[in-house]
Amino acid sequence: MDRRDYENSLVKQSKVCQQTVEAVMNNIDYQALGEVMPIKEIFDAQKIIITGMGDSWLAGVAMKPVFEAVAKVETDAMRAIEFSRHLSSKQLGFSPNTPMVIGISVSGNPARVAECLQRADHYGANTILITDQPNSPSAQVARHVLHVGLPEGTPYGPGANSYIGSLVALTLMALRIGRVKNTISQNQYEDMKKAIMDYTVEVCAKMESFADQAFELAQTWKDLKAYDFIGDYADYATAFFGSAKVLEAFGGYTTYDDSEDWCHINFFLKHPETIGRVVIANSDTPSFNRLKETMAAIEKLESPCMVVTDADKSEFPASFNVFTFPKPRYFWLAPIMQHWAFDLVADYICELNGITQFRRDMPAFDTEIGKKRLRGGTEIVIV
Amino acid sequence: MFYSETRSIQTGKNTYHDITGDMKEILEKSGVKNGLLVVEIPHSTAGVMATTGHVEAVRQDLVNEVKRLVPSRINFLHEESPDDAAGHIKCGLFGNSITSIVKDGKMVSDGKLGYFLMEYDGPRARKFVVAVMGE
Amino acid sequence: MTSKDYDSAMLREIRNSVAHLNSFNATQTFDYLASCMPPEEIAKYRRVILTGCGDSYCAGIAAKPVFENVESFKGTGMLPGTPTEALRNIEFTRYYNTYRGWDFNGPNAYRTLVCAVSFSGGPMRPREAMARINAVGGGSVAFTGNNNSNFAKEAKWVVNYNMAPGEPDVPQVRSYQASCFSLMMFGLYMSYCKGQMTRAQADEQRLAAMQYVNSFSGKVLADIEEKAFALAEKWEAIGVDLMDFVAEGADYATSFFGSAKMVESFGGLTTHDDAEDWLHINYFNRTPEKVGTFIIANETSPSFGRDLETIKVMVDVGRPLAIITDAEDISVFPEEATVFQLPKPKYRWANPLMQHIPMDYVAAFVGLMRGEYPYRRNQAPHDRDPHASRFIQSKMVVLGKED
Amino acid sequence: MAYMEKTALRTEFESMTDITARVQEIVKKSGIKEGICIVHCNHTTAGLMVTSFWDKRGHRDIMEQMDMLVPTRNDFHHQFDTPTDASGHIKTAIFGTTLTLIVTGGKALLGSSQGILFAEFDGPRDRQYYVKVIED
Repeated sequence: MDRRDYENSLVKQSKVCQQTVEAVMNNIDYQALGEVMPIKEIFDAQKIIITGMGDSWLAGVAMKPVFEAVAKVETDAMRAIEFSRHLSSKQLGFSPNTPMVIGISVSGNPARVAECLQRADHYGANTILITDQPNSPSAQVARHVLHVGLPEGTPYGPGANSYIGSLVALTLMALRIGRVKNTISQNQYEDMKKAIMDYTVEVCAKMESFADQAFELAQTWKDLKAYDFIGDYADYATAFFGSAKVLEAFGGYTTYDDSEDWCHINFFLKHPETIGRVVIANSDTPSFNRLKETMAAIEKLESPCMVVTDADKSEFPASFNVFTFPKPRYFWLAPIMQHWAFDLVADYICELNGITQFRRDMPAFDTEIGKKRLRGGTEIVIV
Repeated sequence: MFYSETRSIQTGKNTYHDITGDMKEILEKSGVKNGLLVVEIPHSTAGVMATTGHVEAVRQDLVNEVKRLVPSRINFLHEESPDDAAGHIKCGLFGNSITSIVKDGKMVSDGKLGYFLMEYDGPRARKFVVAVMGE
Repeated sequence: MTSKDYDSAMLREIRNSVAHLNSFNATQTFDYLASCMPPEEIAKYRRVILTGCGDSYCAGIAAKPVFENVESFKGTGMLPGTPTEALRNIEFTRYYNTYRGWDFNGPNAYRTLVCAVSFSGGPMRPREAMARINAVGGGSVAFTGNNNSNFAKEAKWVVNYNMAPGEPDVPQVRSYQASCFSLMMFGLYMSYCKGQMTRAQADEQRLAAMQYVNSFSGKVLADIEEKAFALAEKWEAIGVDLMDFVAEGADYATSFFGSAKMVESFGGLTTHDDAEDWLHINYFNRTPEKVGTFIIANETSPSFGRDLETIKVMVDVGRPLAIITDAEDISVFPEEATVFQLPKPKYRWANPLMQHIPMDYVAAFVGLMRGEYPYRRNQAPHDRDPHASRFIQSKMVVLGKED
Repeated sequence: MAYMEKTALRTEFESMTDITARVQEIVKKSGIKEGICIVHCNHTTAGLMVTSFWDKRGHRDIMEQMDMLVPTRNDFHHQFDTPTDASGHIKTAIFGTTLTLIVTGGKALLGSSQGILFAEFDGPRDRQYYVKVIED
């Protein structure tokens, strides 16, 4: 079997990952960042809230640490509907231009992001939209728009490079805030920017070997009943993202949790031998030892398990399939690239089982209601 | 005769660095006995100043006074960062280069003045260039 | 077979839930809470963190609106409550960073109150939460049914449930209700100590919550039981093998809790999301006819409008659907769905106290129908960790003050 | 006899709002002919002053001069909020937050070009001030 016969959009995207990051880094230059985040507004923001839907929400979860470590501003990543309907209005506009609300929507179309931005603006918060469509409906209602600048011609399918675009954009914003607030020096700023590219190049150089490993794993994992993802904090984004790709690519069963709660809940799932566990475990994170304890429990259950990590294979049980990524210069860079491991597996499983992405072949999904679910008829409500 | 040399230095935040020794060393290397020595800082947020070489407190006062004159305000038009914008102004006001007269193989200010690379931003990797002309 | 032919420890807990909350209400008075933590102590705190593992984390999500006093500041001129976060236990103990102002030499740290919940007091992580906040000088309150646990001993203050021990090996309903209720009452207590509401308002809100709980007694609960039993039979007949839980805001607590009950009771696969993100992700499940879907769509929730749109899509794609709602007019829901129309509370924060009941019933019935023993006790391979050393023996790591 | 009233206003960033008419209205409402009027603003980044009300550009001059005296630096020790907040505290301390005016003939005594101005050093924000009139 040749894996080149089983390539779908995620594998194809992995091949242009480096060009994507290069394009985004070039597009979001010093000037673009300065226009989106004037100095006064940076100092005004006593808090930052990142919001979006699906992958965009995960982008916020994944990059929260860079805001904490570099920007040093209290930052929350919030689901769009939680922000637009459930967050207390007392948390918005309590001081001028506070919080700085960063909405993310690559297409700019879904109604909920526009609703978030309008609500934030209504209560006196600052609004910035990260998007690839600067003329989209959401962009019309944002105070500032940061154009990601993804290269054209990305194949239709579950998004990975668009996710990376949002992650890189968020990182660059955090670095600008850190530079302006002088939490990092110009040297550090330049080195951190360079580290994004260095890490990308390093991972992309290993992409072929990851593809080999993923293809081999996909052949044994394609008939599993479900996929269970475990990750903590920023790595929870990588875990959740993997689960989303399962659904988008081949519509399988997924579940997800953190390392602690997994021991209390998903440990009890019936027939563990039919459930593939995917653990994101990076050696520098404060819960690495907890993740190892959890993995010991997984080993006892004899579940098939893959580990995405920056540590050596020898750290984990011998039966686990370990994807070792290069260790980035700054720990907060890991989520930008580590999702590729399962993206590739998901893509190969999809093709090996002959499934059409996004259920485009199934009549149940080919309905007016289904097609309009994100935009059509969705009313905007400001509460 | 012309001789020049570039040296590197790692600065801290709003620090100053005595480069008098480096200048003397380069002057000696050049072999020039009578002429001019120029030191230039090829950066826009770091400069050079000459002041008393002996008294630490004087230099600290100088740094404080410069900060007071040009604070890192947040409403500069230049949007890079407040320290960067203030740094450009300090640099413009206090200059990037100093010329010293060389006589009998020595700077005439020898023993009186000290030369200091002033960091207005930092920490950063900086360079300074010393050129000696004469015979 | 009817639902009455079934019996299990979990079913007994559900059937007794109203009586249980009534007796629990009698012990968790404001005077009792004041004896646990004096008013002058609690009034110092400016930020609250609610944390715990599994069900206890859910209890934090459920109680958050009470601490934030979302109900009474509207239209009454009272102040909003204390900014509150419900955090996953591991995220608080290992990742909650100093950028939140903890490095300002104290004030933010010592004005943060951490309420950790663990009924048994056994797991290491809640104890770690107490140790961590103590290390930076903040306040620690343990909510527990076990006064003598190391967890309770680690905390500066303890709210003890004073509950009789339950039966062994039950997917917990009783302790979750107790944790939710205790945290909610503590939230009211904190609000009136800080002058954000009056004592009379706090009493009134407690009374309203208990009225809501009591409106479940008798026939209402019996009807829910019948409906849940019919649903469990229906879903077993069509071979549901994944359950999907959808809710937003504090209702997310209920959906997360409900999903955990399915896992504990019969080891079933579950997943959960909110109504907006569901349309982006879980919508794409390939076998929609086999995914039993619960959505909580309360009329009192600000996202009710979006819930209705999502429900339409769920039915359209062919999901077997159960709706839990406090809406008075259920004609807005499609006929294909099973609708659990529950009593409507005066204050919407009370909903999580009881709205999990239909899910609990389904969990219990499916467990019995499949002959599954809760927690897969004494079965390979789950018996390889019989004493839950995976969370009781876990290593304690206390992150101190960083910069 | 004494009379007090609270007034709310919405300000713009670094702006001056003329509140003379409103203060005179409250004095009139109080029915007090002879006495003292106190205007108090209960904020830490907004102050009160009496100055010429004719030319709004003059107010801009005052604000700019205040900015030169107390630039909004990024290295204030008060790092808790924002630089605008920190400099605002200082400007407010210089300006003061209370004015005492003489009430005579049922009006607050002001010169022909004097006006009462509410100076906002942060904003845009929802602000308020109190006017209390006390009879002799």
